[in-house]
Amino acid sequence: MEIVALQILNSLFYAAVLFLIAAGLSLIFGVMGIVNMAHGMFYALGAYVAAWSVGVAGSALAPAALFIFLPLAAVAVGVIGLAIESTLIRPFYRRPEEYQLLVTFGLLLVLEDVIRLVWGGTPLTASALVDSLGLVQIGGLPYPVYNILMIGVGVIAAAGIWAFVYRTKFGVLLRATAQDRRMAAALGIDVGRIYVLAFGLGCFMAGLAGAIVVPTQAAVLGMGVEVLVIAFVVVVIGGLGSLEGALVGALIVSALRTITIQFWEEIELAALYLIAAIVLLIRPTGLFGRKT
Amino acid sequence: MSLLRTENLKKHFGETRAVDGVDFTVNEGEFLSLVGTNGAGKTTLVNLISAFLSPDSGRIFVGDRDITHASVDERIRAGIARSFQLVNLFDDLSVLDNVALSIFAREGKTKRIFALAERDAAVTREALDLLAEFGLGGKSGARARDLAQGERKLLDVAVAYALRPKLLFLDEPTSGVSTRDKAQIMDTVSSVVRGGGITAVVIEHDMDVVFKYSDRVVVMHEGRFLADGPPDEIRRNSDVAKYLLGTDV
Amino acid sequence: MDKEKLEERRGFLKQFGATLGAAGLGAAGVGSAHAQAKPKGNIPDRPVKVGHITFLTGPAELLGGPGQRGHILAQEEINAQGGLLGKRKIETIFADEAAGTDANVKELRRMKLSENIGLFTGVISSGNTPALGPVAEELKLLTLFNDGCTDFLFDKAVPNPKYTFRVTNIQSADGITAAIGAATHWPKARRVASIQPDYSYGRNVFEHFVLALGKLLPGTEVVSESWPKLFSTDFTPHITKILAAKPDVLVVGLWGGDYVAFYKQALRYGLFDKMKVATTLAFGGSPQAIGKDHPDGVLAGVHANYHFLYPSAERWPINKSFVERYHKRWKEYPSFEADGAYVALYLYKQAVEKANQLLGGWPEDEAIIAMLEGAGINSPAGYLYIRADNHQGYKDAVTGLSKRLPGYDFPVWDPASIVSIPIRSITAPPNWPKPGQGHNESTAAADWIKKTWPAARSA
Amino acid sequence: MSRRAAALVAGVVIVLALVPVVLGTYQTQLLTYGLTLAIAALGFNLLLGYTGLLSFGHSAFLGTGAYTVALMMRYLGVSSLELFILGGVVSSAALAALLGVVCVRHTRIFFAILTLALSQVLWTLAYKFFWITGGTDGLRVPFSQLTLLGGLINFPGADAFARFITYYYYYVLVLFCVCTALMWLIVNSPFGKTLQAIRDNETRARFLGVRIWRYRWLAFLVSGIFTGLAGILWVPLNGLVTPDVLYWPQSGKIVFFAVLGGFRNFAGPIVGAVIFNYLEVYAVAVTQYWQITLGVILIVLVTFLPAGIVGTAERLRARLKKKRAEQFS
Repeated sequence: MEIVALQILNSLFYAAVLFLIAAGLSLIFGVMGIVNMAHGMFYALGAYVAAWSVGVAGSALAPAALFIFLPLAAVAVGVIGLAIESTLIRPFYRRPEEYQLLVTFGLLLVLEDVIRLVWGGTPLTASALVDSLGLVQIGGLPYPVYNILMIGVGVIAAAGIWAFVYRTKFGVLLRATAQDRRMAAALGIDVGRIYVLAFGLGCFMAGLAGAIVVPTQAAVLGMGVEVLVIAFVVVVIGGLGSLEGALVGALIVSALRTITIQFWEEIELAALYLIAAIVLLIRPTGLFGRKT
Repeated sequence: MSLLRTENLKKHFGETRAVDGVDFTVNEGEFLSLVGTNGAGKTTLVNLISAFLSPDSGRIFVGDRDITHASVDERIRAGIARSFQLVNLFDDLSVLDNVALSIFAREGKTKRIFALAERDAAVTREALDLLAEFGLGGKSGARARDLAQGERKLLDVAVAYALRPKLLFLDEPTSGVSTRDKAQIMDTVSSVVRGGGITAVVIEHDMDVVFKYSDRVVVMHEGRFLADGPPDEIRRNSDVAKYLLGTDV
Repeated sequence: MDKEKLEERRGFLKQFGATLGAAGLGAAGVGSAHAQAKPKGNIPDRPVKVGHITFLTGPAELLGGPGQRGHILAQEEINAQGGLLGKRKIETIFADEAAGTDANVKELRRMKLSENIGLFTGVISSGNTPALGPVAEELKLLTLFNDGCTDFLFDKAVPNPKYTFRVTNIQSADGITAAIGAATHWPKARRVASIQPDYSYGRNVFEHFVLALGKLLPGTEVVSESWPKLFSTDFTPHITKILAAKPDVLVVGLWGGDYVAFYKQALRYGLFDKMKVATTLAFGGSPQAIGKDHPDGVLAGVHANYHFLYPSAERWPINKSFVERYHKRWKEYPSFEADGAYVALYLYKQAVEKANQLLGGWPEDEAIIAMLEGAGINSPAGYLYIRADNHQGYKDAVTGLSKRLPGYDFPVWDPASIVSIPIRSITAPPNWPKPGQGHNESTAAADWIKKTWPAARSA
Repeated sequence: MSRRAAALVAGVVIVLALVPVVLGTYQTQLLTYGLTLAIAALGFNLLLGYTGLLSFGHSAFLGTGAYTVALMMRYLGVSSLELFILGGVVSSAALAALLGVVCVRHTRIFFAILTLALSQVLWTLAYKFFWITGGTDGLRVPFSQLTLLGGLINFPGADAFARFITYYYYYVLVLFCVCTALMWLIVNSPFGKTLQAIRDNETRARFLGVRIWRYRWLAFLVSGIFTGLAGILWVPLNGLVTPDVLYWPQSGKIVFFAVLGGFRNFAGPIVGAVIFNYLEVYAVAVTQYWQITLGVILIVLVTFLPAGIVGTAERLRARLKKKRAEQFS
């Protein structure tokens, strides 16, 4: 029984991470119509920056104080995103999709090596954060408080993004631009500004995902490529460009993964891709995607 | 006898009744103009007949065959072709290929995969002749996107015409071109179409053009037929004057 | 651990001629600048080009980096002595194994056909040696793999090697060594759970561990299997699944970043308190990759090859001086990959010198190969010998229990717990039928164990 | 085809035919890789360049061709390359026909992601069903067990590799020429023109009575067969097939070919594939930072040379012509 509880928590934690990544991916696609192949690398960057800064400051600061580095890492990644959008991505908005896909694919290759140049091959960890919060007993089994906290963060993030997109003035502009670029421009919206902010926000979310994951796992080379295809599966199921979709997709994928691991491991990966393919077949725009 | 007939054809977009119970008849061999203010429902009517849209209710007949639910290609085989108001060409293909494609499609040759298109002498000749008729003979090698607006308009018509339909719908063949080009385009189109013995329905705004070229004029207003008759009769029709020409009698 | 338990376990190990907490015998060996016999004949002084493909990028850089550094150390030492036979300096071309099997094959051909290398070394992935071995043979390129240890290489891919050799113990030794270690320290274990990276290495470990343990301990059963994808970092669902199965012992074939992520998560889920854990590669990556939070009492494998603290300094000075030189050069402790790459080059040097003593001048490849077949060398890891029949290197397999000792900011082996097994006791003897020759086991070793090991008498 | 173009082609073929004589084994085998990849690029570009569909799952066909060969060798003891080609073409055609039905109902990014997802299903199968596919160990396809021209040519003995490469190069070269000619015919056939029409203007094509998705499906099929053939010819060179060949970055490489050479251009992908092959080999050889190298090249390419190498070259030529014309007039 307690095992079930644990598995549910596991899959919720994983879902929270997936949601942050996929929502960023979806936001960028929804607003600028770009499928960002390099999105996974921003997740990896978040993990590395967080682990590295925690490692550096670890001795100086109290564990509790180290938590500040998680949001800071995410912000740093967001800023990197802003820089990349305004230099590399911007020229591609009016270009065909294949070019947008390829420039981000190139970016993926570059960032993978950049991370290695900066941090080398040895995995970075930040487990101090998890330890500082200790464990709770769930039916006699220990479970890290940190994970539960981060599930909470995921929920808050989801709510925050929702409120941001549907309740703020900027959100209105964002959706207007997503609906119709030309119309938005005609209405005097500074589309360029919207784009750069959307991209930055997307990267921030991916970075946050990496930052909250790294204390429970480790920052390793290749983690960005690893997560990308899964994030694709999530947004495909949920619907490209839809935040609700990213949420539901993340929950479905993480649950599916946990269940297959528990009961029928051989099909874990195949199941994910098949589900994605099937959804695309029945609803090409995903469960929540709007018609394009 | 009637070539095309619609019965009580309806298409509503929410509140707007684009086509609201139209009984439309086109007779063999006539050059018919469909006129009306913007939003009168002209283009919607053509879209319904050409299967670009499907009607809410009503029926469409070619001869005595019901084609209300027929697919696009079925209607084309039934002899209905159309051009588009906003020019709709294969921009990266040559002018010749644009027309040749219609001919290949007409003759069911588009599935030929192991034969050079340009080696099909019959098709090429027909295409070149056609372009000559439309006064595009000199441009056959150019890419469609490199043509002038007037030429593009003509090519758009030519592509539809090359299907050799029984009934050809031309959606504003002269929109967006200079008055001089208008005359030239309409001269060409009407002479070719009449010469080919093809029935044509032209959507047109410019009443001078309409009165000059048509055998029959149908006036639409708010999704219904307001008037239907030969040009002189329409010219005298006061409603038409009121709604269309905006001049009170 | 208390005296009589220790004795009991030593007794158990006798059947393998294996030892607990001690081994090794002094000898001169690699790296030590002992007097060389003067080279005979005239030696050209142009350099010898050597190719080395290993993981320089990606998650496996954790293994490849030390390998590259071990190679460079040996190269620098040999060149400092004037080069091979005192005349020929070693020039190495490195390439990244992470470029993929296809690219590695192309690169190996380039190294030989375009750069004209005289020796090829390196290669870590057990997916790549079966691809590169045959290529080396077809190129007639003398090759000393330092890992890529799958049995598949000499069992199937290159059944009759001429040019290809390998200096590390074969893969099947990993699972068997872990099994013997587990049976030694936890004789009561019966319920077995497993978590392995989902590729050939993981499956090899699982198969041989279960097979061997079944022979060693009566009535063992597998109660849970987990196969996470290689290079994934979230193991929590697997860990929970394992907890649910309530095993006595868990066998872990994860390595590098995967293992780091795994043990940190397992720690928080209290996994280490609920079962014994036997790993094949916990200390196999770079030793310092494992943090202070790693629990004691885990059977920490080193790919059945080498850990820098064993053989111990007093018993085996060769190792002591190697570790010192390596640490001085790279500010880190050597891994088994470092040892493998380092020894490969010295093995070549030794063969070249022997051949030169016999024939004079710079020896033909055939002569060097003849000297390599059956060759033995005192390596940091102990005595290493190359079997003539399959060109496979053999050295005592070793493992031990993790312990946090003063002097290191990462866990090492509890000296008293180290199990050292003569490799001949856990691998099929020369000319044992290979898979497909009268049996269809996945490896010769598996067939040999099934046919020759006595079944455990139920206690 | 103009006389000048014909002469150019003839020249290229002659030069290619001389390669083994002039350049020796290493360069020859490198170019053999290039030519096989070029066949894959040809197939891929029928979809991207001529039908306007970006597939991010063409590794599926490369892999199917390769694995068919390996499985036939392993389980049926086949050794004749002609039989491999037969089997491989059939299997990749079957796969393409199947995936085609699913994929061509969508376009643009959805098509790309759908092909990606489905190709990854294949990857997991090759990866997980190791008792059949050998998993990550893969399956061996040693050239020593290969025979060409129905057993007339085989490769025993000492200098087998050099001999193999020479013969195999000419074998591949012939097939490459056949494939190129065939593809040139296809893209200039009424069918090919129809594809381009669909690419340029789907709506109008429909109003010529063309049933769009049938043509897309057929294009998908042909494309898959070409890429499958490339996989068949590639595997004896590599000597081994592993799931890598099915993994999605492999598809990324194929897209790279087309963009490098220029996909709005018949010769573009061919040139792109050959050049990419050299690019990769030398990037891996000279630097451990090959990823960053390829990445930067790709970014620079799509940013500044969207028409690709061949496309840009042609534009320059056209501009020069124009200049000259102006001078003379």
